[in-house]
Amino acid sequence: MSTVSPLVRNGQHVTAHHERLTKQDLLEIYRRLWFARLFDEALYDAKKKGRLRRGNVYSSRGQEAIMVGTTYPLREDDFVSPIHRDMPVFVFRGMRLEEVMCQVWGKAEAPTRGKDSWSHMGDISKGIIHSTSMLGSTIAVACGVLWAQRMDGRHDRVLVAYTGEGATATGPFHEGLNFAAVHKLPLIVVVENNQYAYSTPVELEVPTETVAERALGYGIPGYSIDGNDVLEVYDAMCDALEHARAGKGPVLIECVTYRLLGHADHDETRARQYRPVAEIEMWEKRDPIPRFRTYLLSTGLFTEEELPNPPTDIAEQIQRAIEYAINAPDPEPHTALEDIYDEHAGVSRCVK
Amino acid sequence: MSTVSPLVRNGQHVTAHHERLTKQDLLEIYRRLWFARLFDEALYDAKKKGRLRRGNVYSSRGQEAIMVGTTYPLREDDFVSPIHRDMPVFVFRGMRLEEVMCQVWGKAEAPTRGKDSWSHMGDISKGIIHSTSMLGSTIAVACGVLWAQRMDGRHDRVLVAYTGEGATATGPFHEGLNFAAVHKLPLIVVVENNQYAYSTPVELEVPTETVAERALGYGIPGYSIDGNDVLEVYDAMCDALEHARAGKGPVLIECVTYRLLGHADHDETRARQYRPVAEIEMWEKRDPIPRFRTYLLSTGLFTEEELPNPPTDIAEQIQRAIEYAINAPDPEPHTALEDIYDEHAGVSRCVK
Amino acid sequence: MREVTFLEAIRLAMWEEMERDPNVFIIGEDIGRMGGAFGVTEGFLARFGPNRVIDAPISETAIIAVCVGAAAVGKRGIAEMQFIDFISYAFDQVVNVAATYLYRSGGKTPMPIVIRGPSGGYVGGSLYHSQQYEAWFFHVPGLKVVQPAFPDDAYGLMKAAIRDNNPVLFFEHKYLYRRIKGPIPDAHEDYIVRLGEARIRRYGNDITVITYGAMVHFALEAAQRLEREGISLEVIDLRTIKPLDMDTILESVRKTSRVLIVHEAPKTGGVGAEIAARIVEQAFEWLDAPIMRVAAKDSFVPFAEPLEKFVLPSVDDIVAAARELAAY
Amino acid sequence: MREVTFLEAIRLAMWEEMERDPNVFIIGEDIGRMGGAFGVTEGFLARFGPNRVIDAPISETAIIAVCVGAAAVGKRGIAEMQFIDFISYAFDQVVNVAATYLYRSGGKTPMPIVIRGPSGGYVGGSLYHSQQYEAWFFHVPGLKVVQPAFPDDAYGLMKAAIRDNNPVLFFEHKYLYRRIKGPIPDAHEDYIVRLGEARIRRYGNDITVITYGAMVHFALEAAQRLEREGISLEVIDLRTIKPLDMDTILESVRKTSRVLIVHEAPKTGGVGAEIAARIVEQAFEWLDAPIMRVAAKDSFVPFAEPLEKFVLPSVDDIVAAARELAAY
Ligand SMILES: Cc1ncc(C[n+]2csc(CCOP(=O)(O)OP(=O)(O)O)c2C)c(N)n1
Ligand SMILES: Cc1ncc(C[n+]2csc(CCOP(=O)(O)OP(=O)(O)O)c2C)c(N)n1
Ligand SMILES: [Mg+2]
Ligand SMILES: [Mg+2]
Repeated sequence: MSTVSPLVRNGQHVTAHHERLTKQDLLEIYRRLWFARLFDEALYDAKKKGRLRRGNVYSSRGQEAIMVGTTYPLREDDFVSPIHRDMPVFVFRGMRLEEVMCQVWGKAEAPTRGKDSWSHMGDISKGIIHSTSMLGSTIAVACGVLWAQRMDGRHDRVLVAYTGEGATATGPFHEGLNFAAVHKLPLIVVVENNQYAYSTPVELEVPTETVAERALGYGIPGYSIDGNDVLEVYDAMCDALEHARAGKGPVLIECVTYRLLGHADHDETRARQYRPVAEIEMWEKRDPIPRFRTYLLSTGLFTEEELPNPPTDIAEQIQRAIEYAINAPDPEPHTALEDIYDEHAGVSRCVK
Repeated sequence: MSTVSPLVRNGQHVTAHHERLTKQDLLEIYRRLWFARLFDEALYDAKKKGRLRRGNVYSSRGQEAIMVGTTYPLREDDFVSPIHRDMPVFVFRGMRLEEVMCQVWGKAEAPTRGKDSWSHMGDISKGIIHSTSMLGSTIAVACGVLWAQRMDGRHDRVLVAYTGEGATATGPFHEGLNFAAVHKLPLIVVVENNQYAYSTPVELEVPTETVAERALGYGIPGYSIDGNDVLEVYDAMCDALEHARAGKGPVLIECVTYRLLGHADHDETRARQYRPVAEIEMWEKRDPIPRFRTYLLSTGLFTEEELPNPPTDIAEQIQRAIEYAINAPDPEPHTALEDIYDEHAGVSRCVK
Repeated sequence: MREVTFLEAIRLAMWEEMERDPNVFIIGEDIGRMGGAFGVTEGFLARFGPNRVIDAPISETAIIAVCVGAAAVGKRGIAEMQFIDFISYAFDQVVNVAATYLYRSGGKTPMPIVIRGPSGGYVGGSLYHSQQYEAWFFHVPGLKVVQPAFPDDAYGLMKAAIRDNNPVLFFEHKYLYRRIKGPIPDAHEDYIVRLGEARIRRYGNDITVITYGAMVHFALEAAQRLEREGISLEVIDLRTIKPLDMDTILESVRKTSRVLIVHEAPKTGGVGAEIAARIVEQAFEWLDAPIMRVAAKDSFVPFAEPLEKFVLPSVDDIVAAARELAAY
Repeated sequence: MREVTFLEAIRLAMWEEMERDPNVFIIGEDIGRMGGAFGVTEGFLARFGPNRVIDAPISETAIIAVCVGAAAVGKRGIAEMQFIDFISYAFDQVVNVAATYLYRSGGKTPMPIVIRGPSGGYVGGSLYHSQQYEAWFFHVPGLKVVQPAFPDDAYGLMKAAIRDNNPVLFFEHKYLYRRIKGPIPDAHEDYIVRLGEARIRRYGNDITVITYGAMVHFALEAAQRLEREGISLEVIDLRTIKPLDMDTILESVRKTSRVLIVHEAPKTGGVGAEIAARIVEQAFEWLDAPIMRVAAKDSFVPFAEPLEKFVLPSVDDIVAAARELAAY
C-alpha cells in the first residue's frame, strides 16, 4: 500500500510505520473496521424498522478506515474530539457500547442523561471531548484542552480533532487552527474528505485542489492521503503523532474518502439524485474493508477463516447493546432541569 | 526600486508597471503621500490641543505608501473598503475633505450624521463600503458587493479590502476569503502588515513567516512586498488588478510596513514600551516619503523645488477643512432616533 | 385561492418575488442542487440559475455578509440558515453589521435582507435544532422579527419581508412546515401582509392570549377546550414580533382585563417579558389579574421525549394557566 | 481595608485568585505585554508567566473556546474581551458551547469560565464600544451574568465568579473604571460576594428603584435630589443579573408598592422587562402604580455628544420618572 507525503497525492513516501504492526494488530484493525461497519448497519436497520424513533443516523459507511487508522496508534492518555460521523471512535476510545447506545436512544443512563443526542457526548476521564452541532467549533475548543496540558507540563498529549471537509470553511476552524499553529499545540486535525457536505460538493467549500493545502496557510504539515486505505491512514497518523509530540505543532491530515450513503438516514433517496450514481458505484468498489482483507490475504499471513467476513460475534455484541438500550429506562421528566448549573463551587470561605 | 513576486520577498520581479507612469502621475503620488501624512499630523495636533475631544485618532504614519499605491491604479467604478488606519483612502476615492472632517468631529453633515465615528463611513455612490469596528468583517461583506456585480454582469469591477495583519486571525476573514476564492470573485485583500496588532507582535497572530502565505490556503496569489515603497505597492497592485479583472479570483497582497506611532493617540507612551525603541527608530529611517522623494530626485526628472517638503498648500487645505468641521453644526439630539429603520419599501399593492 | 402547506406558502412567496424582482437572490447551504434541507427552495436553482441561487460553503458569517454587501449596492438577499440555531455563527453580521448599516450610513444605505430558517422544537431536534431565540433580535434596534403561524400569513409576510428595506428575521417553525395546510391568495393578487400588524385569530371575552408561531395552534386548541368550560379566550397571533403591534394588544386587554402570554422560548428574558412590561406600563388600570406567561422552562431543549415534553409548553399548560387566570 | 478604584478592585481580585489557584489563567488580546487596553491585567505576565497569561490573536471565538476546552479538563480561564461588544464574534461559544457543556455532559463536566470586559456608554465610544447587551445572556440558561457598581462588589463578585463552576459574564462598566473609588477588604480576609444576591445601596420608603452597573450611581444621585422634595427612593443594586434576586426585590416592593427599573441597555427586550413581568406575576396585589422603566431609547449608541446624551438614560430621566411615579 502506498503512502504519500505533505500536499503530494502520489509523491514521496512517509515511513511505513505499519510494517511494525504484529499479526495481532492487523487482526484487531480488521475487526475494528468491521465493528464500525456493523455498528452503522445495526443503527440504520433499527431506524428503518422503527425501533429507533428519534434523531438521525449519520452513516460512516465507507469511511471506517479513517476512524480505525487514526485511533489505533494513539496512547491511552491522548484526546479525541469526534463529530457526527465518528460514532465508532467513542467505542475505540473506551466508552462502553451500552452507554453509546443509550445515548442514541436518549436513555437515562446515557452520558448526556438523554439530554443531547447522537455524537454530542464525551467522557473527559477517557480524553473524549464533547462536540456540539455547530461544525468547526471543536477545532477551537481543542486548543483549550491542549493549553491545559501545557499548563500542567504535559506537552506530549495529543488531541485528534475530526472534521468534515465542509466544516473547514467555518470561522471557528480557522481561529482554532491558527491559534494552535501560533502556539505549536499538538493538535492533529483529521479532515474526513468524503467529497460532500450534505449535498454540496467539495469544490464549493474548498478553493484549493486538495483540502490539505489549507495547512500551508498555517505553516503546518498537510497530508492528503487515501482515506480508504487503513494502513496509509495509520502511517500518516504515526508521522503526525511524532511531529506533534515533538512539540513541532499541529498537523492536518486530509483523508480522501466517500460517504457511501446519504448525509443521514432520511437522505437516502436525495443522495442518489444530487450525486451521480456512477460515482457512488465507483466508490463502492473502493470499500476499505474488502480492500484491507484482500491485502491481508495477499501477505500470506492469514487464512480465509482467520478473516471472517463479517465477524458474527461483533454483530451480536452490537445487537445486545441495542437491546440493552431499548430496555433501559427513560429519563425522568424532571431531570430535564438538572445539570443546568453546577453549584459545587470551590469557595473556601464566604463573607458577604 | 525592486519588486517581488508571490511569497518571495526578494525573488522574481513582477512587471514594472510603474514605468508607464508620467511625471504628472509621479507628482500626484508624491502629493498624495504628503496628504496622508499631513492629514494624520493635523488630527494628532487637534487632539493634543483639545480641539478634537471625542474619539481616537488611529495614525497611518509610516503606512502612507500602501494607501497611495493601492488606490492610484484603481478605476473610478472599483470598490474599496477602508478600515481604521485608512482614513486618507476616503479622500483618494472621492469623498470631500470637509465631510471626512465632519465625520471625525461628529457633525450633522457628516456621512453618518454624527452617529458613528472615525472611519466607519462610506459612500456607496463612490464605491466606498462602510466598515464596523469588528475587524475582519469587511472581507466577508466584500463578497456580497462583488456578488451583486456578478448578478449585473459587471465582472470587471474590483473591490480592494484593507486589513491589518492581526485581523487575518479572525473567523470572518477566513469565511470571506474562502468564499471569494471558491467563487473567484475579484477581491484584492491588502494586508497592511505593520508588525503589531495594538501591542501584539505578528508572530502571535500569524503562524507563517509571511502573512502572504495565508494565500496558499486559498489557492490564490499572495504577494509579500515592501509596503514602504510606493512604486512596489503600485506594481503589485497593477498585477493583482489584471488577475482579478481577468476573472481569476482574489489576490492577497501583504504590504510589510510599520506603525510609526502608537495604536491610537492615547497609546503613545505605552507604544514605546511594548515595542523596542531601536525598532521604531530603524523604521523611521525607512519612512516612505523621503524615500520616494530621494528616488524621484535620483531619476533626474525633478528639481528640488518641484518636490516641496512638505507641500504647504495641502496642510492649509486640511486645516481649512478642520475649521469647517469645527464650526459646522452639531446634530440635533432627536436625530439620534432617525435612520434606525427605512420605511420606503418597494411595496406595489397591499391587501391585508 | 390555493390550498398549500405552510412550507409551500413560504416557497411560493419567495418564488414569486424572485420572478417579480431580478434583484432578489437566495443564499444558503444546500439550497441549490438539493433544494434545501427541508426542500423550501426546491426547483429554484433550475429556474433562477446559480447567480441568484447560491449553494454556499458552511460559512454562516459569509452567507449573511454576502447579503449585507449585496444589499449595500441594491440587491435583496434571502439567507437560509439550515437551522436557525446556526445564526449564532453569524451573530455579529446580524446585530452589528446588518442591523446598523442604515444608521451608520446616515440613512443612505438601506439593508433589505431576509434571514430565514426552521426554528423550534417538538420534533426531537435536541439542543441545536430546536432553538427559538427570537428575543435576542427583538432586543436589537434596526431589526424586524417575524414568525407566522398559518400559510396565508407565512406567504404574505415573506413577500412583505422581501420588499422591506430592513433586515428581517423570519422564523419558520419546522413543526408547522408540513403539518399545517391552508389557503393562500393567487399569485396575481399581489397579496402581502404588512409587517407589524397582529391578527386576532379567535375572538373572545375573558382572557387575551398573546402568542405567535406554533403556539398559536396550541392556544387555539386550548381555547376550544376551554369554551366547553365557559372560558372564552381571545387569541392574538402577533405574526410580527418586532415591531410589536401594541394597539391590537391593548384593545383586547381593555376588553378582557386578563392577559396570558404564550411563547416557546425560555421564559426568562423572553419576548413575553416585554409584552407584560408594556401592558403594565400602558394599561395598568385595566388589569384585573396578574399577567401570566406560559413558556418553555428555563432550560435548553433536551433530546429524549419525556424531557423535551417537560421543558416545552403544552396545550395543557395553557389550559391550566387560563383556568387559574379566569378564577383570579 | 484598601481604598482602590473600581478597576483596581477587579485587578486585585484576579491577581489574588491567580495567586491562590494555579489552575486560573487569563487570555485575551493585548493582556500580557501591554497589560490590557485599560490596564486591568498590568503586571500579570511578569508575575504569572506566558502559560497563564495568554496574549491571544484577534480571535474572540478561539479565546473563549480555549477557556471552554481548558475548563473541560479542570482549568479556570478568564477571557477578556477588549471591549465586551466583540463578544458578538464568539457568540456561539458562549451560548451554545460554554453555557450547555454541563448539561451535555450529564452533569459531569462543569464549565468554570469568566468572560469579562469593559461595557457601556457615556464616553463617546460610539456603536461598537458602548454596548450593554446583557439581556442576550440573561435569556440563556446555564449562564450567570454579573455587573457590579462599586469596588467592593466588583472585587467580591470577581472572586466568586472565578470560583464559580459555571460560565459567568462579567460586565465592567468602563465609565466606572477610574471614576469610582472605594474600600475593599484586605487580601487575607478571603472576601467574596455570593453571585445571585442583590444589595440595597440606599433604604427608602416611597419607590423601589431596581438597577445595576453605572445606573446605580445615577439612581443614588437621583435619590439624593429627590430627598429634598420629600420623595424617598430605595435603591437596589442587583449586582448579579442572572440569577436574579427576586427575594430582595419583592421585599422592597411590598414596602413601597411603586417600582422604577433603570438600565442602560435599550428598553425593548431589556432585563427590566423580565423584572417588571416577574413583579406583576408575583406581587400584583402590592402594586399601587404601573411599573416604570428608564432605559436607553431603542437605538444604537451614537457617537456625537448630543446624540449619545439623547439616547442614554440620565439622572434627570430617573428623577422625572420617580416624580411621575410618586404622583400616581
Ligand atoms: C455551523 C453549522 N452549519 C450548518 C450545519 C448543518 N450541517 C450538518 S452536517 C453538514 C454537512 C457537513 O459537511 P462536512 O463537514 O463535509 O461533514 P460530513 O457530513 O460530510 O461528514 C451541515 C451543513 C451545522 N451542523 N453547523
Ligand atoms: C473583532 C475585534 N476584536 C478586537 C478589536 C480591538 N482592536 C481594534 S484595533 C486592534 C488591533 C488591530 O491590529 P491589526 O489588524 O494588525 O491592524 P492595525 O491596527 O495594526 O492597523 C484590536 C485588537 C476589534 N476592533 N475587533
Ligand atoms: Mg463531507
Ligand atoms: Mg497591525
